[in-house]
Amino acid sequence: MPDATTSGGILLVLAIVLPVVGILLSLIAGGRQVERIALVVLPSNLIVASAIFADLWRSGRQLAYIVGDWQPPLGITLRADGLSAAMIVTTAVVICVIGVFAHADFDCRAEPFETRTSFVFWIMLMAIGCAMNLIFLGGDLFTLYVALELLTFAAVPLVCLDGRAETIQAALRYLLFALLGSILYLVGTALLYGSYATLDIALLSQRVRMETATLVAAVLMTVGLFAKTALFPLHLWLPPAHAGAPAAASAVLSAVVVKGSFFLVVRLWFGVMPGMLGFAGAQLVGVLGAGAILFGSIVALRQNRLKLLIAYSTVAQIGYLFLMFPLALDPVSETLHVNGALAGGMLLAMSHATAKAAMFMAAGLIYAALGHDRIAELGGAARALPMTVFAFAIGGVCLIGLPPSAGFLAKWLLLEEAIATGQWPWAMMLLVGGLFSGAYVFIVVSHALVSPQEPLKLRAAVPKYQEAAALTLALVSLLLGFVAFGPIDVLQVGPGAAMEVLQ
Amino acid sequence: MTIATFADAGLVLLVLTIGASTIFARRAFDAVIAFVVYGLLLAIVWVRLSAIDVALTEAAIGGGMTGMLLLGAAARLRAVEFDSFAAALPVRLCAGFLCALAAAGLAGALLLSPKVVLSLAPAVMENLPRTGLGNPVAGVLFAYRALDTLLEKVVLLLALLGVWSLAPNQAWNGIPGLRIYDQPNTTLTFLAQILPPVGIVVGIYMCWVGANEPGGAFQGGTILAAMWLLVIIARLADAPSTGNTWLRIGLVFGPVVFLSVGLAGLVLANAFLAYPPGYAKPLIVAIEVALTISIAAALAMLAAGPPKPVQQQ
Amino acid sequence: MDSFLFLIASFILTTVAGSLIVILRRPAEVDRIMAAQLLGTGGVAILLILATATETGPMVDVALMLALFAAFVSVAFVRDVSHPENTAQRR
Amino acid sequence: MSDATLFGLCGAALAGLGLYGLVTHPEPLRKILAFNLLGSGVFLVFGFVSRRAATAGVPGDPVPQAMVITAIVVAFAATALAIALVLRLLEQTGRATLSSDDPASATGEKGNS
Amino acid sequence: MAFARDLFTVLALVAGALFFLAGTVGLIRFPDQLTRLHALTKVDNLGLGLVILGLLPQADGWFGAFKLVSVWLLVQFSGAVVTQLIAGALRERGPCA
Repeated sequence: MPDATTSGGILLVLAIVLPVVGILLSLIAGGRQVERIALVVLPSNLIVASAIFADLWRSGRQLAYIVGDWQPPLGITLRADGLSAAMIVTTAVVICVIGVFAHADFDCRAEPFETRTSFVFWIMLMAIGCAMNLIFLGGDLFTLYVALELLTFAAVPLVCLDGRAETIQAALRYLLFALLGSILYLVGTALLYGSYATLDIALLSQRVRMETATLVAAVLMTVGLFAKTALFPLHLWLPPAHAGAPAAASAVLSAVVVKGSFFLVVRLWFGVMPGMLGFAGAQLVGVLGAGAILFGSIVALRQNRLKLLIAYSTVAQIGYLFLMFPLALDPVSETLHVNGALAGGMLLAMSHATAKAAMFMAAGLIYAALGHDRIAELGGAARALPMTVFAFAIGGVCLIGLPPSAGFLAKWLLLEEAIATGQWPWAMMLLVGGLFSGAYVFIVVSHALVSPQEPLKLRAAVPKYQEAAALTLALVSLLLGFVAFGPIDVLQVGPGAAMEVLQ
Repeated sequence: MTIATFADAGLVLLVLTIGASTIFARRAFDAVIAFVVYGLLLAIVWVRLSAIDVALTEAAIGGGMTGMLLLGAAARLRAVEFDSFAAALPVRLCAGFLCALAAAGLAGALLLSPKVVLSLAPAVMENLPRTGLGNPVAGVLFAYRALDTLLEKVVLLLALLGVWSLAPNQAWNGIPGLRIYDQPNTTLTFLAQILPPVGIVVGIYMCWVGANEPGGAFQGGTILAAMWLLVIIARLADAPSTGNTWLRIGLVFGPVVFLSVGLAGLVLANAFLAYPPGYAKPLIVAIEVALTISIAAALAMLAAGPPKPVQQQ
Repeated sequence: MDSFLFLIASFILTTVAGSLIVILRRPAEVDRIMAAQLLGTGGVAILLILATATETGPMVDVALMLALFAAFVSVAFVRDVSHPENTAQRR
Repeated sequence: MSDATLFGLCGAALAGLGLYGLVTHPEPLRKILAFNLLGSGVFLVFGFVSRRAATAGVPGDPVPQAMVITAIVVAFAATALAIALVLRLLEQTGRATLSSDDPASATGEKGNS
Repeated sequence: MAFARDLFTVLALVAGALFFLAGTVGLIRFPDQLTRLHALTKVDNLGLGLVILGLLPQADGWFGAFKLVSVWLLVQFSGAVVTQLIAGALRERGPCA
């Protein structure tokens, strides 16, 4: 059954072309235009993303666009199913708000108009938007490889934007991990193409058989993507890279960038080869996730710097995302199927994206105001920066998974599935992880609430709109818990690209 | 064809030996030179695999440009080369075992891959007349999978911006710190006067035949980049500042033309990146020419490195 | 004729391979860059012979490329070897 | 054994070698070299896939070849970026290692947000 | 006619291959670097020259022959210049072990 370009298909092209136009224009226009271009492109990107979402919701079927009018397997198709639509809107919102937040740090209005940091930041922010859209929409595994590389090359310079030696070291380590990840992914595509003569996800899902080559390909690709997602034990690069970057960059790296490779893992297993993972494989992925939760949380508890604590919490939260694999496995047929666990996992990813961005922004503001981010000396911060600390706390609530946040709903969905399939250890893990998150969020907030002996001296005033930006994302994360009663149905549209409406 | 098989086996053995010596050489510099030789050998391997387009790219980029880049880095790092405190033996043994396992898995996957060979080659050839091209690889790059090619150009630009971003703040929009020949040298000047015209002719030829025969924008652009670097190294011309308007325009020219043609396809043909019937070939040639310029600029600047602060002398 | 051409190509490959392996074990850097140069020339010869044997014209272009870039790398090498930073600490 | 298989196995071996170097070498420059070796091994796997599909009139499947060309260019860009990072590190610290100091140092006192 | 042409090719290629052998033996056996460079130039000049000469009669039309000759010229030229450069670098640094 050949695909056909659907009515809203052009939106998918727009989602990719728009940021590319922004990047190219910025390179020529340079100077003070760069920020203006970005501040036009990012909201437009949000509009396009919302339009994709709306179209999908209204029609209840996935969007598709056949690029260059060449049908797959020869050509490339862009597709938006429920998962991509939900993720694309979330990242567009996060990136857009980060753009607002970053206005203070990467301002292009004063002389000299074109500074190194602002020029690089704005272009890379648009590039990350482009790469993420492509990851969500790409229907071809090699196109997704290009998207992964786009993401890597956009993310690495952000890590060492302020040019200190430690951050350059962190960037180099990140780059090497990311390159290893993409090359492993690439060899998987070679093997898959060799076996099935197509890399189109929909076609592959019909053709894959249980074979040595396919299995090797799947393992290599998954390991590569794990390295890029920083899943325990391949997480070593993440904390220094995310904690050393400027606040806006940390936010986009931690909230958005790691979700790219995570999404590809989901695509690969749920979309391309749902029957390949098997019981043992799913349990193994779950164990790695649990390891990440335990390790990340314990190390986070021992940090004395706020930004590092948040970075290690990212390591732990990434672990959560992988708990959905054992829970989504149908115990009878041993295939991954679209159920509450998948919806819960994706919702968790969305919730983490918004909450973590808010927390990194809040940490950046605290750093800017106090001149340090030592947790033990945060006393008085809540009085000086009430909105910021509030944003941090709300973000924390979402990580812990307290009602009514999206984190709560997500964990509820996962728990439900765990109980339904009788997988008690994973249910325990979900609860334990929540307790850990509660502990480290509590440590920070309680320190911030303490009144210091001497009145706190602020090193710099923090613009209100930056605080508002952080709070906005935190509230989005919180309110996602309500809105999600709608989008959860959307998540099921054209699950995994494979089971298109076949009539 | 038994001789050919023997020769191929010998070639493989040689490639493996040289490849191993890039890993196991004691000094970094030795490893880099082994890698240059390795890159040139791989070009022959690709010829034996009947992938001439790839052989051209590998000779130009894998051996030539990467080699030049690594040689420069190894020379600068030589001063601080630390006594290879390699990982402890158990760690190496463990890593060796795992890597051997990975290689064996890969080899097993190749040997056990399905006996019925599926391929897109027939589909590529069948549709090639619609693009007007004679070179199937160009057909894949610029028609069937044009989106990948376009976005890969963006990747190249991002990488370049990443390299530039490593400049010190005050050096932004300065001159790249490519190491040039330290004193005037008549022999080198002579080479840099004679070789570039030849190279430019070859580069344009490469780009031009790309539509019908192996070659194209990548290979042509790489030659042009190498010639530009040669001229800079021989001090016949300065590298442009990274803020230079012409440089910036040159860098985005190819992607802009590519994207514009792609968007025009929305109106003139019936899809993004589709070519109007009958005009496919001239449009693709135009894109290739524009891309050649951009690729040349991007590769040369990538090799030239981040801008350096101006030195008072 | 074709088998003869393959034979000659294999012969050249063998001689080049032999000297490559010897040269790449020498301590001096200059010897090593001669290896690159030698492979440039030997590779060109092999490719040209193969091009004739298999009647694939474009293979000549690969030979051309090989020659061009072998020279290019040698220039980069000489630049690095004769840089003051390196001549200062000669062996 | 066909020629394609021979070169494919060569690719697998090179990938293994490169992976080993990438994991065990402490020097970043050697890691970058090893990455390039790993990459070229992977490209040879594409070469195997392409060549295996050769039929009368078509010497190999052009699709994997086009992918390799794309990937070679990307690998070069990655190498250039990595080397620029190494040299910048050398400029700033006088050495170029990845030896992990305490990651806490990555959030030093100055220059943040 | 065809026989004479092939015979010429065979003879020239064998001679060329022998020069390759001689050149590489020199590269391995000669005691110092300058003489080794000399051996290298012999390979460039005569080895490749004879090979190309032998291939010319088999060339694919005039353009094919032209390409062969231009490859030879390119290798000649760049080989000569690069050898000069290496020799210059050697002189500067003094012979090294």
